[in-house]
Amino acid sequence: ALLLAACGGGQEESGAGSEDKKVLNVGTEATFAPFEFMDKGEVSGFDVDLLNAAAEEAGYEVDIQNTGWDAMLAGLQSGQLDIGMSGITITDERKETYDFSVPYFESVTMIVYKEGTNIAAAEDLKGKKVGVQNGTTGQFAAESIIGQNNSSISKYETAALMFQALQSGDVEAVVTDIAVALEYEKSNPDAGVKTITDDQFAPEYYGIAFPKGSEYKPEFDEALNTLYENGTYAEIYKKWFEEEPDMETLKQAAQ
Amino acid sequence: MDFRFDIVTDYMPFFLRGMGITIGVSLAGVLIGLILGLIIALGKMSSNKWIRLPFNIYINIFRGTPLLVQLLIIHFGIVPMFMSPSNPLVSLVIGLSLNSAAYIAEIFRAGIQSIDKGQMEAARSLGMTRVQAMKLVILPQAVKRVIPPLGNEFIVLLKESSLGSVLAAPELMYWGRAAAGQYIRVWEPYITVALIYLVLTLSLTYLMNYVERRLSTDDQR
Amino acid sequence: MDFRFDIVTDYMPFFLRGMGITIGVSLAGVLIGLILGLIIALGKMSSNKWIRLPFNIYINIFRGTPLLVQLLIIHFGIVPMFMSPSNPLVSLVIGLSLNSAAYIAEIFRAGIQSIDKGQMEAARSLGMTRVQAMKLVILPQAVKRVIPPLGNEFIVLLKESSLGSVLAAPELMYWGRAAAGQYIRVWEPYITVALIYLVLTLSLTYLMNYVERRLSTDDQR
Amino acid sequence: MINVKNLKKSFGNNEVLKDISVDVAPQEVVVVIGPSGSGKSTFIRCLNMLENINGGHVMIDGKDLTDKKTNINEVRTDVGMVFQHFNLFPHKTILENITLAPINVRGMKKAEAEEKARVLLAKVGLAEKASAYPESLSGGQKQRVAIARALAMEPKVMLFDEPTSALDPEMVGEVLEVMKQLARDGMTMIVVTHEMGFAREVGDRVIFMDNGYIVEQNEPKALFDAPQHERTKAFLSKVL
Amino acid sequence: MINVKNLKKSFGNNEVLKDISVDVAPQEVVVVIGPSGSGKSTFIRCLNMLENINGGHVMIDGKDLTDKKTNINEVRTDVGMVFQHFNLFPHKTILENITLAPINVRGMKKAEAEEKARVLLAKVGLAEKASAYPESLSGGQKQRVAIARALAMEPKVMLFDEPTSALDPEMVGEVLEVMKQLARDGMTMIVVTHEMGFAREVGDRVIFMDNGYIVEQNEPKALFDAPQHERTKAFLSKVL
Ligand SMILES: Nc1ncnc2c1ncn2[C@@H]1O[C@H](COP(=O)(O)OP(=O)(O)OP(=O)(O)O)[C@@H](O)[C@H]1O
Ligand SMILES: Nc1ncnc2c1ncn2[C@@H]1O[C@H](COP(=O)(O)OP(=O)(O)OP(=O)(O)O)[C@@H](O)[C@H]1O
Ligand SMILES: [Mg+2]
Ligand SMILES: [Mg+2]
Repeated sequence: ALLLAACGGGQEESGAGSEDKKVLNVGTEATFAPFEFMDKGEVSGFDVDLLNAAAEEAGYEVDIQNTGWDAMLAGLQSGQLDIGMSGITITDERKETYDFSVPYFESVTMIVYKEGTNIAAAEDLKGKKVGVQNGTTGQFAAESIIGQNNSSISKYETAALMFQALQSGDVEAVVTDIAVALEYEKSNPDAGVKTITDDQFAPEYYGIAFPKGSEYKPEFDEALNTLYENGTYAEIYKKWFEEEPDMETLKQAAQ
Repeated sequence: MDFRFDIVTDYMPFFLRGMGITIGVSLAGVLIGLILGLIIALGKMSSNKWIRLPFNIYINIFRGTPLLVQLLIIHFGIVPMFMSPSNPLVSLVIGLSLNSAAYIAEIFRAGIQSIDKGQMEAARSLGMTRVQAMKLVILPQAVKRVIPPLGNEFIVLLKESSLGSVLAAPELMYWGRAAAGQYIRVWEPYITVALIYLVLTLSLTYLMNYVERRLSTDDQR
Repeated sequence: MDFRFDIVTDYMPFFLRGMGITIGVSLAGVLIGLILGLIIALGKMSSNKWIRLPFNIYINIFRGTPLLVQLLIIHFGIVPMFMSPSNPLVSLVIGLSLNSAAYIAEIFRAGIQSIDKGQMEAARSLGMTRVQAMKLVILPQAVKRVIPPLGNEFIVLLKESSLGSVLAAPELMYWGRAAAGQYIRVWEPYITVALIYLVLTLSLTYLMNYVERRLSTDDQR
Repeated sequence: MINVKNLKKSFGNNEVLKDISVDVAPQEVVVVIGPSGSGKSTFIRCLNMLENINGGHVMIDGKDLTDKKTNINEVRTDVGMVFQHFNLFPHKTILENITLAPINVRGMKKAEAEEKARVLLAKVGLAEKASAYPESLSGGQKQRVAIARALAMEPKVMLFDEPTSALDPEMVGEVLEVMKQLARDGMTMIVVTHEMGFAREVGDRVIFMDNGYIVEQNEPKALFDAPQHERTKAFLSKVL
Repeated sequence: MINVKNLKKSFGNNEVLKDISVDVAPQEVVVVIGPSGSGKSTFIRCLNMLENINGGHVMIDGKDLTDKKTNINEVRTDVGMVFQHFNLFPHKTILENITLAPINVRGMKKAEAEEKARVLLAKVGLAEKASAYPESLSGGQKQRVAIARALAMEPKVMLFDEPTSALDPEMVGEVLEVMKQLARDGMTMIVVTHEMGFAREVGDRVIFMDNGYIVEQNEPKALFDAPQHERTKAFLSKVL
């Protein structure tokens, strides 16, 4: 009885053989379809399925909450959250504060613009008003072309607002992840938008964020690699993006 | 522009649940704020400068910064010291209470000071102590005068509780944002949410006007 | 928890620029709100029920819904009809103006109605028209009484302009969020931003108290 | 000068003036007395259209106030009014208080208005207060300014509603003195007051009102010394 | 009963009471008169410690108010005070107005307090108003309730600060009547008033104050008919 009480109190790490899996608290901002979004009150999306699979592999349960972006970050810093997973781009600046898992998604940057706008390549973004989602790969890609904190870049809190700004003519183009762009195009066929990609955008990767020095990082790295090998990753990928993943590039980046 | 009513119907159960939480946290905020506010008001009216000081600082900080920042600091800095895992609803109620307490304190102070000085003098001249005079004569009269601005503060809180969506407290605005995120559409969720807020605040305003009228006819007894 | 001052220093130029914009849009909002508010107040005090109606509706809508929703609707729905490309600063100023106009109207109404009825009667009995009496006698006196609540409204606007960050209007909170997004850290940007807001609102409060004291000694001329 | 015929006035269901008829000749001084709530203020305010009249007619200098075609602002310039609580404009100096209406209503030149205002101020004994603000004046001084302000419009009639009731007793005399001088100068006046000494000294006629009616009217001496009606007697026994 | 010695009182730099000494014997009725601002109210408020005293001594029934050890709330129960503006408690019925202090300060039983209150109400002629609220009373009735309220604490001294100045003239009489009865019953009273008739009829002594000093005091008849000081003469010539 004493031993049970100690386990229940969460004082000890749960061993590999324990029936009760330890529950990890996960924060996300669920406005980044198809990676994470609210589906009638439930957080769902690619990230959610992948994280559930990885947690299973590593022997944990996860409690995913739609905390919002700021709250997720603060939660990680204060140690209230164990994991942040919200299509978070891995950058050197961020590595100073957080640990990241191996990359789990290669983000191809895409430009979305209204029909009739004169954009053929990334360079054409210069001199145009550009919308991005604050703190995403799209922002970093656009800033690499136009310049950091350039006043022609507008940073929106959510993808929904960013696309609304494009619709209302607030900005002439938005720069975002290909998956997000295609999802928007698909669910708003009459929006009258065009998309292009450009190799000039350097590849960016998403990673799972942990508090600095987190003990879970190596376990999840291992779990992710297992999922890459055993085909589970490809399965989840196909479910959400309806195509085969480029496993070679991802594995390379994961080294 | 087409308006997709299916989005509204899909999310209506969540909007209604969120509305309940919005009302609940605002009510809790105003009630706790009432108690804290009374204490702060009495503290701020102390004749001793050093007793007044902390109350003044409190009021200035909570009235001088955006509620959003207060909520973030409370939820991620202060609540985790006492509670693990911290609950965004608890943090939201604490934030709204502490914030409204600063405003309610000023409402109380104005209410108490609006009571004619002669009332305190009459009470004291009958031999009542300061505390007795406050309790038996001043506060019962002040209560009537503070009810309208308190109703107002409740309405303010109702609207400001929408910032709870940033902490992911599942109130009305949270579900509005969730719906907006799911369909990447702004109009349907936000207009619906706006209408619900409007219904809430207008019903409250009419209730308040009714209470105010009742109070003022009571005065003419 | 470590506090990375380098983030604060890196972003300080942006914070300062944002602060300038915050002050600018709030000032513009309160000034335009002043003009609209006066018109709405006079309209709401009309003796004709049908003239009062639209002003009452206006006030109820703008006071009854969260400013956030108003801003979203104005920026994405209304401004694009008149302006292409639309500019979030313009929308922010419009939103703050329309919103504050509703509050300022009530401030004006209270100010005008607080002037002793005898003033209007004295003016009328000297042969002044209603308009002359308003212009020469009532409004000059009301102005003094509305200055303190107007100062208050300016402070409220200063804090509420932080919602402009949602429209990507580059005010103070926008840069706080930008810094938070870049380093994905919450504390440094938000505490800095909170302190700047506090300095702004406190300086304004002291300025207001000074003006109020000046006005009340003026009264004792 | 003033002809009131069957004047009626109600506030909601409360009939305050039930049937008032009275004529006032030029240069006459009429004092109105009566218990609180009897309708004295309402009566005098009707003469200036500060209250809407519900029935009957009020003619001032031949103009019918109840006629829609009458320009009420013009009539009001002929009727000066002095209130119990002075109602000076606190944001204006004494001089500006007096010149405001002549300049803005009569379109008088500022210099001319000021010159006239100074004459009036001298007349009420306050020449040296021209640039002071109302706040700094005693009650008696305020009321004298209020009289000067009304006179600046050169009215043909002056109405006074308890002009001394809000004053400390020592200041009552100075205001009554100004009013007496005005009466001697031949101004037509209607005065609601509790100052029986004033009524006796300068009143040509005293009207006793009660409950919305004129109960009795007579020369002051006759009314005070030999009231005819019970209610008049009861009232006078209390206040004399 | 009351002994005031070298009483001094200032508001900031404004010396309002400069040097007041006066003794009041049990059952004596003292009337205080003087121009506005002379310090009459301040003087009477000092006797009840509604103002902090800056110098001198005030003894009430042998207790020194300026002594830190004196329980001021206890002294106040011995000193009833009636204000110009009544200061009834608007949220309480007339009966509750009267019983509030006896129940809460004296710890009297509710039934007993109410019984006593009814006796007092009958005494001031308002027995039927027990369950009314102050709002529904006339000024004169309010002031009579205020007197009953003060009497309910069974004070040894009653202080009145212009108890009839805020009243319509017809109501002055009813309040003075109650005060006269009180005087006849042997209550020690200090009354600030402008009612010279009252002073003449029931005052044992009249004190004339000016500018923070007691200028002159005497029996009413002597003071009114043959004032000694210039300032007394000037004042009386205005108000009599
Ligand atoms: N604006 C108003 N609205 C409603 N009732 C009013 C208004 N003005 C006066 N009355 C009522 O009309 C009646 C007569 O009031 P009025 O002021 O004319 O009396 P009064 O003779 O001047 O009394 P007092 O001596 O107290 O001044 C009172 O019953 C009063 O309550
Ligand atoms: N609370 C106060 N603060 C500052 N000054 C005061 C205060 N109360 C009274 N005074 C001043 O003290 C002086 C005397 O006032 P007090 O009220 O005692 O005169 P009074 O003789 O009662 O006059 P009145 O007949 O007008 O009532 C006045 O100059 C007044 O301005
Ligand atoms: Mg009247
Ligand atoms: Mg006094």
